[in-house]
Amino acid sequence: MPVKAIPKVSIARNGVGTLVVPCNKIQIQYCNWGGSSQGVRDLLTNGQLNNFASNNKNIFIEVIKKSGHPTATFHYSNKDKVNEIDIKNLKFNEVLKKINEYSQRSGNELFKWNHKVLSINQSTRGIWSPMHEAKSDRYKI
Amino acid sequence: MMIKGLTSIKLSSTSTRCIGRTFARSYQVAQPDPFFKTEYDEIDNYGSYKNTRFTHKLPETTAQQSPLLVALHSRLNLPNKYEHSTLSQALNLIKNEGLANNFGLNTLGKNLLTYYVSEYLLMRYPRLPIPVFNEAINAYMGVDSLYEVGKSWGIEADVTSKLDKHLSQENELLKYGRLRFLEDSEKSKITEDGIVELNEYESRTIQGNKFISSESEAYASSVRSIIGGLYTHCGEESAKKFIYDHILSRKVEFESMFQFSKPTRELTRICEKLNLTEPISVRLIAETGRLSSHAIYVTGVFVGNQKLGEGVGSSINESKTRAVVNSLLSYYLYTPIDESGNPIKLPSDVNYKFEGIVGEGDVAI
Amino acid sequence: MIKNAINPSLRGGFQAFRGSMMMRSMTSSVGTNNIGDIPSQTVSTQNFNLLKFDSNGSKNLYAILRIHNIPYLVTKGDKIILPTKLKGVKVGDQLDINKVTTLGSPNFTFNDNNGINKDLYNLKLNVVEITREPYYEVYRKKQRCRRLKTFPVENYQTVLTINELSLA
Amino acid sequence: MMKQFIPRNLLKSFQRNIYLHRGSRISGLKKHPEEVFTNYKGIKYEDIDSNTQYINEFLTDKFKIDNKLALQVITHKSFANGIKPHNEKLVAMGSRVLNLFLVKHVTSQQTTNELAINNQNLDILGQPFSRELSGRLSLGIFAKVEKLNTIMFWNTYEHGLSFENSGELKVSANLVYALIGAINFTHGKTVAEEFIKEKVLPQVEDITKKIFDSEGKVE
Repeated sequence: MPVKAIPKVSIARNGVGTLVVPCNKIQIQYCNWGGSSQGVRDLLTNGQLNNFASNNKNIFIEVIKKSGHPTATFHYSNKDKVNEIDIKNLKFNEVLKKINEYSQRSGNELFKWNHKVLSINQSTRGIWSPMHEAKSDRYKI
Repeated sequence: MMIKGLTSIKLSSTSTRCIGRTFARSYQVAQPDPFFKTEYDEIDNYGSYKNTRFTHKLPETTAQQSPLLVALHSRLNLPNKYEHSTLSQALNLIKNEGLANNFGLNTLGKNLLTYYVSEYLLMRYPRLPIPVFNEAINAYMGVDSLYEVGKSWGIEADVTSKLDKHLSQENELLKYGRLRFLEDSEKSKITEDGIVELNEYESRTIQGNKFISSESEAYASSVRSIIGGLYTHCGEESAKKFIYDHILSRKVEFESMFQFSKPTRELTRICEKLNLTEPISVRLIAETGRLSSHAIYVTGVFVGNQKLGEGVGSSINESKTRAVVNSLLSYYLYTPIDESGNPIKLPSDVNYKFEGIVGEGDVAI
Repeated sequence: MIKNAINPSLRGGFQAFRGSMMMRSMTSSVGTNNIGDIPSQTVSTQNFNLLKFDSNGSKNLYAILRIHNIPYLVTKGDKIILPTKLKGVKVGDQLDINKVTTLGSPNFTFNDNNGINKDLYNLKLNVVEITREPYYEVYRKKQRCRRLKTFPVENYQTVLTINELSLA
Repeated sequence: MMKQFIPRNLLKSFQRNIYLHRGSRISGLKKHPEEVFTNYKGIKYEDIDSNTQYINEFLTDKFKIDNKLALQVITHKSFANGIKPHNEKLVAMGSRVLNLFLVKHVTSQQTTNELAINNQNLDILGQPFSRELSGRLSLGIFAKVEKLNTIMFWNTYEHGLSFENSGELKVSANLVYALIGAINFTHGKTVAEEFIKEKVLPQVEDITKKIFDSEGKVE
């Protein structure tokens, strides 16, 4: 065999070709009695959550009734990440804002990127090399 | 004429008469899965094949009620024509629970994927050596990558047993949107952290230190089946687009897939194959000086006065080898373009015109 | 305008492999940034084809695009991280960038600081994530006031991917 | 601008003397090309019509391929250590076109199966008969019946063995794949599928039926 092959797995590039939104499931847990769940209860009764659900059909929304402070749990398909947040004592529009915000994330840890562009491609131009200058222009040691 | 099962096939492993001769070395013929009890009227009446073991399709109205299925359908941006029941069937690998399973869809999807991935590679990288070509296909549509794809689509595996579902009062419809590959007995298996018990399928796939888990195979199978389902409902064009969007849009680094054992000899043979009459010479182009603290050499591979490749190294030998390897890579990873500088068309494109090259195969050394 | 960098001599069926070109002279790239010598509209197709051929069917191609007047040098599949939340944009949207100043292949550069004619290239960006930076606090101390003011900061970040980058 | 590098010795004409060996193989000696490029039937490897006549006769004008490509179709990688263009990549293309076509073909027949999805019977998939249609055996015999494999450039350690034991069966099957692949390359997928439907499938179905029929003799 002249050449052997090294097995590789292709690298995912979400957003190239098509985009699959990473957030696939939201669990909203609320209490039917406690005051801290008032916002969530309002959200459920005034139909705003239904609106959100019909606008985001790609997200499976599960509403759980359980005593205690309300929480929202976001499941991301990105490495099975789960993010649970507190939504106690929030007004319904604030809860909706939270849901909107977290459903647009990818599930990655928050990180401040100091590089503006992240690339896994090889550089198009390559690296500058002093060895390729014309011989007369080369620096002599 | 009804033939029960297909066990009566004469062409099995031992002496079969065909073209008047006996096969000394056995020719293995595909065996049917007796589980399905397939029957047919005529062996070549393809429409008449039917699995007689009782299975039924999930009614479309039921499937549309399953929130997980609706979410997956919308997440993948599947056309309305794509039935939810087919999607649910694509996620079912279990054959003995009465619901239609994904065997056929999987086969269909696998063939579609194989064709389109191969076509892409054969046209875009016509000179890839066969081992690398096979590995590249694996990189795009092997179990590991399809598992990742399935995961990224947010497909959930069904891992809770019937009892657990009953106890947690889970909606029965949710089950139809999950990936079903474990039988109930396997679900309730006690597991210990750090210890994996391989089942029959998994122990068959052991290679070195690795095995294909039945979970990843199940995910891969569901991805293939979803593609197969797309073909049945929306035709080949949309299946092709789906494959390009989801599978071929992923990145494979071909440069790092080569392992050369005798690069210089290989290059000589290739030049011979290409009928390059002048001999190869590997020559130094530049150096920082032998006595410099970190010497660097730049070497080129030349045929006549054409440069095939260039390598940089900290010793002359290293730079020579790198130069040869780089010229081999530049040969193998060649991509043809058409006369106006655009990527060439593929055979499955409309208005196809042959503009690329046909790979001429590898040389033996 | 297009400047010739290194004459890409064809090598008996061998195509320039980028690995082998990793180290090469940049002398030729000096002075590629001449501004507005020729308006992009008058670029002859022959010259533009040079870029096309050299990029090997848009395989080795980069573009410098400007968002909020900040340049981003991108290739296909790259992620751009914007330190802002774009208005009226949500995940899954496709963006059309109207200011691309440079298109470049290994040996040639095509540049127009007023923005290259959009008919000459295809560039599509996807919004893949709207997220935030990690939470941190900024303390401000004013003169003659003993209080130390604390400001919570949790800025937005928008992540875009280059879905398509090719020459028309 | 980089300078063109022309070494001095290349300015002179290039010459070398080498002994070319005829007869049995001796390690270290270069074989005479006349011997290497001749197949076991004594046919010379050449880009001439007589070598590709069987392929060209089989293909009508509609599916005509370039003579050079036809020569590549009948050359196996075992011939002359792969130094001549061989059909490895054509096989890769052809086998996939054929498999995809067959899968589409068998599922698209009229059916009453209630498990069919969109009138496509998936129960046939994976059944031995449908799988054997693109199998080595059927296609190898097909090539023999159609005389496609009369002139092939290939090598094996023992040409005297039977059709299947010498590996000719496999090489002939590969030739059929390669032929389909070559049409796919030249004319595109639609034409390649037409070719399979018109020229290959009817015969191959018959052959496969005979294979399954225990007493079937093709010759």
